[in-house]
Amino acid sequence: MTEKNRMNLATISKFREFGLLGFIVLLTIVIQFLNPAFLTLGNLTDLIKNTAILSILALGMMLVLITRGIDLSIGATLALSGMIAALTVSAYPDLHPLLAILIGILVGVVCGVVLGFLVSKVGILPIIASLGLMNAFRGLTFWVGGGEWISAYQMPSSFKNIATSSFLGINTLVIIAIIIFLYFYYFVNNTITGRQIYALGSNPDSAKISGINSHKIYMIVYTMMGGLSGLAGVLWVSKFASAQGNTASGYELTVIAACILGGVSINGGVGKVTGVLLGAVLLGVLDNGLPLIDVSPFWQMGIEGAIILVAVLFNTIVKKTVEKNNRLRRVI
Amino acid sequence: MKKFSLLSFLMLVLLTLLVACGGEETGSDEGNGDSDGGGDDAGERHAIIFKSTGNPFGEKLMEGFEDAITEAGDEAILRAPEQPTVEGQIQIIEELISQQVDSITVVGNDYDGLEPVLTKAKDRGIKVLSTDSAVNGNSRMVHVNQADPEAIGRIQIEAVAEMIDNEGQIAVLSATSQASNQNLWIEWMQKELEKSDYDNIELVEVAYGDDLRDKSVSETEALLQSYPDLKGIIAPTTVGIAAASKVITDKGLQGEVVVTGLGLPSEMAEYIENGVSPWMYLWNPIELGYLAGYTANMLVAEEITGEVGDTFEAGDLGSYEVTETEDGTEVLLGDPFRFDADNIDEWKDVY
Amino acid sequence: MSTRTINNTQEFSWKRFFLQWEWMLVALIIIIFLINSSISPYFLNYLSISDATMTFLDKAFIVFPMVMIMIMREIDISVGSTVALSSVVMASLYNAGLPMVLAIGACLLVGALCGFFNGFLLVKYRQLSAVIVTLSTMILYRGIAYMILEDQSAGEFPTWFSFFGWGYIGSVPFILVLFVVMAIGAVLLLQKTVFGRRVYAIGSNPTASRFSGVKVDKIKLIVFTLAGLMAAITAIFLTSRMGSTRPNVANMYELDVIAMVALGGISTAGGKGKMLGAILAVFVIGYLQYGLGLINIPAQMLLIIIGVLLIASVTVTNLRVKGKLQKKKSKKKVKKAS
Amino acid sequence: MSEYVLKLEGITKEFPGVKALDNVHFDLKAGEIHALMGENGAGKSTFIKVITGVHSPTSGEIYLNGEQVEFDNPKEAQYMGIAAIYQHVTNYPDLSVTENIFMGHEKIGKWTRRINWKQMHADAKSLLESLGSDLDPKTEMGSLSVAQQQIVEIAKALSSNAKIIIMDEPTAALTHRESEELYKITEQLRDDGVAIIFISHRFEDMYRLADRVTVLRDSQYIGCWDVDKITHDQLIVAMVGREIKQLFPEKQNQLGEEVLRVESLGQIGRFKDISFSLKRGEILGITGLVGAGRSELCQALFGIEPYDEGTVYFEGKKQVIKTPEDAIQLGIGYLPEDRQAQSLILQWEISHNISLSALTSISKKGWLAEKKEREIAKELAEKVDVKTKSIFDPASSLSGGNQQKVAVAKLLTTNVKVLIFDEPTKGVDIGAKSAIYQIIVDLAAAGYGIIMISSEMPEVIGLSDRIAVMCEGRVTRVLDKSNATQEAILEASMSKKVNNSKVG
Repeated sequence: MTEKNRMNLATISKFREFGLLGFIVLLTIVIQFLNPAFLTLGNLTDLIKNTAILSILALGMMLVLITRGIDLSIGATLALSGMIAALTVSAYPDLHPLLAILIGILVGVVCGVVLGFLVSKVGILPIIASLGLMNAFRGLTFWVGGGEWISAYQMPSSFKNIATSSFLGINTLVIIAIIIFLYFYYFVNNTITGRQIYALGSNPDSAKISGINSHKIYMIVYTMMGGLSGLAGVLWVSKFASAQGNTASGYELTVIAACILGGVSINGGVGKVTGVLLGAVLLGVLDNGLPLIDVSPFWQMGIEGAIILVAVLFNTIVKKTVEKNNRLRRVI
Repeated sequence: MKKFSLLSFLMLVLLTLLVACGGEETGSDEGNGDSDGGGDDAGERHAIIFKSTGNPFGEKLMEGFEDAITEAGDEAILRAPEQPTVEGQIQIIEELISQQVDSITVVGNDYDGLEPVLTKAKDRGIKVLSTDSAVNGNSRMVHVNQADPEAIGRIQIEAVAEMIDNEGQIAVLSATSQASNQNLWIEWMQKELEKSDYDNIELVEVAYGDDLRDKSVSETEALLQSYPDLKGIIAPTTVGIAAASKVITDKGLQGEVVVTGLGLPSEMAEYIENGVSPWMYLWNPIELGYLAGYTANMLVAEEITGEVGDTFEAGDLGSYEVTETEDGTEVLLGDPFRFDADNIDEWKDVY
Repeated sequence: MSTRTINNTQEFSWKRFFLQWEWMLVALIIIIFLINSSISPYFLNYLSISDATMTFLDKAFIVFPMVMIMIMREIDISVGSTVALSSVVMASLYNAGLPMVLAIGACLLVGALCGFFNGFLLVKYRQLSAVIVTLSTMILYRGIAYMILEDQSAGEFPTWFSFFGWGYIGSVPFILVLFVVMAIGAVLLLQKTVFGRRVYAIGSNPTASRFSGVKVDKIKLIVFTLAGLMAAITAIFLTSRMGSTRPNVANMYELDVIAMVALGGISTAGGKGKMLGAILAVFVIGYLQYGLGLINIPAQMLLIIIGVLLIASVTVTNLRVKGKLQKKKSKKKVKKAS
Repeated sequence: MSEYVLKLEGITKEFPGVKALDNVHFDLKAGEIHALMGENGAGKSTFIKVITGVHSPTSGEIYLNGEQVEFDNPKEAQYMGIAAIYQHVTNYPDLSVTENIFMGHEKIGKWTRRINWKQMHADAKSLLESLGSDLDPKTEMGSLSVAQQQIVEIAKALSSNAKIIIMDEPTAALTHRESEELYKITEQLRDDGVAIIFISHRFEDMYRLADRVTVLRDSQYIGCWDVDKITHDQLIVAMVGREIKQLFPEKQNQLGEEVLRVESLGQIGRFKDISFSLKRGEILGITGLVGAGRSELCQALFGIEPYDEGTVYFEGKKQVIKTPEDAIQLGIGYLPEDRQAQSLILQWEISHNISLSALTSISKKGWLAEKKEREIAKELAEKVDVKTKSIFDPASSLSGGNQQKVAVAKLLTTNVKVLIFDEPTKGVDIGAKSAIYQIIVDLAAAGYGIIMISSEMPEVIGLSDRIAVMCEGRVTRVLDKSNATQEAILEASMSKKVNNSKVG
């Protein structure tokens, strides 16, 4: 009985990821069938490169969601730090690109700390707090940019190279994403803080009894999210060689969608790094593949929405069935 | 109880503060220090509404408008909603009507959507004109057009044909523009392509990048993947052309695929210099704004009425005539300006 | 059993009467009026003040159901998309030859269906949170709107249709009249009916409500459907004001609505707050925005101000709730000791 | 080094409105098992939370090995070697068994600070094995049964190498065999020098294990005795404060015709094949161990989670109950076990609480009839004798017993014929307890059919006309008032399937 039970649960959680993987493969086959240009080295490189920023943000968002929170301000944070980093490099072209990245991260961290403070200390619901900050940060971005864009020619090539250069034949963006992925994998699975994030989301009351400092965890989670948004902001601006006030407007929804597709529960406690990565890849495949097979751009949003809704319902129904089966198997 | 009143008080202070610095901001930020305050006797007041804030093209357009207005000793009000929506523009126009401005110049986010509010403005005796992106003939007295859509469409085909020696596949990367001008240009492009000179040129696809960086990039990549023999991309949109050029640059396809279209010199300087885009076009937004400003002034002074055949002198720009279009009347600024490696340096810092 | 008598008449207390968040909002409105009329000579006249309501009242209809939703500890962020979808459906049907009256009916129906679908998913799958459900449908509904109209606009409505957004009854804007009527209805519904009491019960303690025979699922379904319906009414006014529509209209309306509700003193933890507060908050934000518009403040500053105002008001309400609890605690202790 | 590893002096803990502990003393020697006894609501749980640092006492001193200590948070107490197994399961359903066991004291690499999963899994495995369980430590906690989770909780306490272990009702959800297993482990721990505070309702646990017993009553310290030097009766008097018989009012109920009959009711995985009938004026006690399916049965009768099989006859007619509204419509009222979470809206005024179930009947076409509401609230509040000045006071301002009275008053607003009381005196002080008994008896005399679920045997025996004992989802025995003894109930509530345990 116990053995069976365990098998079942393990299978389910794997099943979700395999299901996702299966869906990606299926989608790939369909797209490939309709347009053979899909599975080419060049296109796959593009796909991975374009998914890099999304997956970086999705990993951060995963932690936020695990603590039963949400962060809608990341698009604005991304724009703000990208804008400030771009302004800095355009004023000081000799600045080392690493420093530019650091500036971006720093701005992001400050934004994250503000949100973390509002959520953990003041006790505002994350969705409200981040909505408010989203407005404020977006306004700030327009303000510091003075309505202007920072364009390619104003950026030193060292800065633009962050996104275009490669190391060992792999694009830097992808390398950064991989490093962050590996770090997160280690962080959430093998460090105490990482596990405490899950514990807090799984049962906030027990967490208190276990002596977990929930304020600290919220601060860490939102600060990390902010830092990652800041990093993503620099990468974004470097990649597109342009910083605008409305950069990544509404991007937070895509990020949250990637998490949800990846099986992160908004009720907290559940979410796997690999799942989130798959979720981001799925969206990447859709973004890359739909134009290739001539799907009207106006249908993309609807298709994306439908897929997300189906994924959410599918997760819930599977979970419900498993619970019922478990109960059925109990002998009275 | 004490805490409650204290907090209420704090909140009031905060609010007052916000309002106060809000007022201050207007003065310094937009460089239109003379726009706030002021009563009726400070001369006429002319307002311009762009599509959304934080757009360099719009900033320059409004700058030109302001120049024309202040030259005439009047006051310019520069507005833009935060998002490029009709709702935002309607609200701003209502606010301007309440302020009893003398003229409203609008860069429409929608061809028809502003008709009711602009009609209300006209009914209250406000002169209404549009520029850059038109609103329909009923809602405006005159449209100040950058260039003839036909010319814009045809010139881009001519350019790309010259760049690829009249042979090969080309694609268009458009926005999903709210204003109809994009589609009009593309229509003219297709008409131009019917000419026998272009028999060897094939327009393979019109893709839409939504004026979003990430989307434009993936659309460009999809074009390159789907059509390995693609020779040229026409992007009649500022975000699209820069995104497409960036992709070509990053993929090292300089010389193999050319990009042209309509772009901001500042955004495109890099790619004109590196040869991805040998040249591209745009009109001068400062001059466009300037002309719009002059036209607004003329309308308010009742020297013109927006009827066909009206003529006026627009400062340094010379003389202009109101002409007829399919829907309403317009003033045409001139042909689009060509930006290439020779002149891009002097323009990239301008806008 | 016992001879103890328990008091069931409550003495009127001025202190309690004035110690309500709503007075704070009234004060805010007065202050905004004072500031507005001092910074702009164009504010303080009847035409400005009444025309201003036309610019901000359209989305305010969604405030009524959103108050109930947030009192029930839920949230609906799909309302903006619902507005877009129902507006697009109405315009496309009319352009396809349907009489305008029927098109308006279809608009209301689509809105109600959108809301009902949200509610249905929430009730059917209790584990799902409202954030997730309405986030998905937010993308979906707008996606469908895009599928219908692509990048086209639709419109050319009959002239009488513009009455909704632009018409006056006497010299009062029609939208204001309708809003006031509905506001009175909403206040009565939430404060004076069994239905309203049950909404509060659900928000305060969903389990206890269910155990007390309150039809939690049914009420949730009704309120979410109402949210969709009100979004459709917003769509009618908005479309009427624009004379045509596009799939991208009403972008981020949910944010504005939630901001109004939060400023209205509705506690995000559920069960607290009054309809009247949210209605007053509509005018606070509306006139604040309008006043700042009259001095031509840049849009980015407006963004920052609204964002900060939202957070500040929620902070104050949060602290207020905490403060009240503490007050109660200390009072209890005294009682116990004596 | 003091003789006592743990000593508490004059501990007082006040919560808003409640004095949860009042000048309590306690001491604990190394290598002893010290039973802490007292009724529900006597303050035991709070007392544990004070020891483990979850609450800090309002006044009083704690000495650990003779040195005064103060715990600001549970971590500090844990660090000092104090571990607790709480009565309410406090685990992380989404995390693995291993993580639940080691939460707060994970094994990490010395330099890398990396969690050593391999070792943790192995340690968890051996810990569980030492408890006689072959659970896979990688299993998700949420998928385990309550009994299995309890075992993990015990393993968790053991894992921290604690010198002092507090067990709060550890045997409540365990089968006989598992309890035996636990006794052995507990004794072994004691022999290893660990001091154990053992809290239990079950006298047999205490007699079997404890060396000394401390009794709390009504938040106060009553006394501490060697287990072999106090008689059973004396102990009960210490716990209850008077002879039990005085607690229960005289019953004058007369049984009328049958009002409710259920036949082979079942709910998948919860209970099965339940049949009984209830007459007007009758009090049917349902007892059994926690997890035996008592609450689930009654919640099914009330339509909260509908039953899957079987039939319900109400006043002779076959009825289907799917929702609480159905039940209320029929005339069944339910007083939930956890009044704060399931019955009352604490921040609401008393009158609104009372009227909640009956809003439809005290309204005119959907409009609230506030005057009528106030009258009804006053009448009922007086009827059940709520100790308050005004019906406008919030329910949170009342003591536990008075809150319970409000919950009862709420049931009486609707036109009910059958009342189900789920642990009606849980967490209620002794005075209120007898008042609630009085109410129950009066209601029975007034002709209501009453089903009362209770874990407290004296209560069940003292009030019921008949007693149904449940065990593992089935009714194992129905006892008449005449043959209802503690022993008989206990025997019927123990699992017979000793060798076919579902755990392990």
